[in-house]
Amino acid sequence: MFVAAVLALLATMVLTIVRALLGPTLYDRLSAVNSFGTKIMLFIAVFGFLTGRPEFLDIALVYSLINFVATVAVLKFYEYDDLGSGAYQEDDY
Amino acid sequence: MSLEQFSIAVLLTFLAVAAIGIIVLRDLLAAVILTGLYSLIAAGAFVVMDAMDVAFTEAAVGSGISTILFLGALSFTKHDQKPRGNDSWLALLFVVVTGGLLIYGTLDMPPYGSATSPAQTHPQLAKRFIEQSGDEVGPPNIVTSVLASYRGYDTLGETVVVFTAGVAVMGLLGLKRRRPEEELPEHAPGDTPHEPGHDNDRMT
Amino acid sequence: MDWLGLYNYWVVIVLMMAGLYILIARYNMVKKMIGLSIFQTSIFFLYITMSKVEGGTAPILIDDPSVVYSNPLPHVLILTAIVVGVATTAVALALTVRVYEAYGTIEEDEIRAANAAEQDA
Amino acid sequence: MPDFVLVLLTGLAWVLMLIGCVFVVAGGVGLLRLPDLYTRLHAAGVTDTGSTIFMLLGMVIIALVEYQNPWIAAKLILILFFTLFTTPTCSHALAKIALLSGLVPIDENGKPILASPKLAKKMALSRKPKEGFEADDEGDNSNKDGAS
Repeated sequence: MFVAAVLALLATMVLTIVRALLGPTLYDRLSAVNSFGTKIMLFIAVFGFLTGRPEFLDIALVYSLINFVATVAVLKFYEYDDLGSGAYQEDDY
Repeated sequence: MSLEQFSIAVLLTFLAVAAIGIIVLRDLLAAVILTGLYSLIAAGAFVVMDAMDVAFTEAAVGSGISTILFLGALSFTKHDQKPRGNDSWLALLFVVVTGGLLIYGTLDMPPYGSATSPAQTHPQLAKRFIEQSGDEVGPPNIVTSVLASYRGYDTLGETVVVFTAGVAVMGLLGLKRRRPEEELPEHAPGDTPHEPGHDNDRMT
Repeated sequence: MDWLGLYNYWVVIVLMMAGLYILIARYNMVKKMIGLSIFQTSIFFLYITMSKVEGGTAPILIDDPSVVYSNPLPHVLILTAIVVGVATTAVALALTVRVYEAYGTIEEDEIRAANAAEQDA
Repeated sequence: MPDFVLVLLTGLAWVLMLIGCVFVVAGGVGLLRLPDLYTRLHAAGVTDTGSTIFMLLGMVIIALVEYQNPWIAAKLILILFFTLFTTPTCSHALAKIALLSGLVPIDENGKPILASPKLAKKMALSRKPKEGFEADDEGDNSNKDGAS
């Protein structure tokens, strides 16, 4: 069962990487990277069970948070053109 | 071929593909995003290679902090790499020849996972760490024991390096925020306001 | 299975050469830093590859005398290297920002052209 | 615990993991094959959350039944908890900022549903996105079953 899960995850990672490389927009790459992070997180969890040492879930835990931070940082940078500023300026649009 | 070997081979292939992608892509922001992807794959591969702590650090530092550092640098500078750079045959030839020589050099290396390689059979270090650290230091994680106790001075030096780097960055950038857009030579005041994104990377 | 045993090293070399190529052939300094960090990661993989023992498990002690652990020493070295690496990346990027403020560009050839123009004047 | 309950729980874990696998692969195919950003985002977002739920629940059962270790199960639940927050938030932020930057969604014929990127920005900033931004027909063109 874990073998099937690992194989499915690896196969999906291929598809996700292809999407991250193809683009065409930046958001496609971002969503692919985000989705890839989820897959890696699942992969680490499953792999811990596969090797019989499921104590390594802490790393998966870190992943589920890091993934979020990186994506939101890129989006914030992309939208406000810097990492520190705050609210919308509605009349910009 | 065990599933572990298969996974590691596949993940390493992903890494190579991501690296080639970073070379090929011209858009800098896309390259930074792919660097984040690269770090994620690297950390996954570290987990499969039994290096849990390295994976932990790589996930936090490589995928988190590095991405944000690169983004910060991009937000201070122009963030579209112009389609330039010499894709000359000379550079490619140099890289390929060097890589070929290095690959020739790996033919003498011990294969992956070999228990008789010099790194494993050194008579004192690894064996002692594994056998005695539980009694001598305490924590079940041997890496922690070695990092904080056996090689404590090394870690102290690392901390000094990080501190120095922090001081250097602060000294270089100054503590107050700057907005370099105003003093840009290319963007005259009253120029078109900056649209988020770049047109060459946008589907219409 | 000799081929598979060396595959890790080959990928390490491909990554190393990818980083080197970016350093040589791209003029943008942020891109160069990305290349350097790829180069760095390839070294990490070299070390971790050497630390792995076939059938071994992560070096976290468990109550089982028969278990084989991978070599923890390279992990420690690489742990230090990752943190130092990100510190140097931060300094290099700060320098890049300063270069941008001084020259208005971070493309290497434009900086060279600006320097040459300054010397001529 | 009686024997048949154990077998039943293991079987349930199997089924959950396999459903998770199907979700994962469907999400990957959807991410690759669907025509525009928003549909791809739909495929990625829905299947990420779904596969995480199913796979982690399967692993929780195995941790409890096979390893009998509630700490592992607690960690898995914690991962699930975080993922349930972060993945939808990321998808939402991505979609919103894509709309804000003027990327117009397309309908099933490949036509943009909005007349101009400006309208997309307005729609992203509006609290009531349905009003006055549709091109002509009211949107019953939601891409159903986009993931599969």
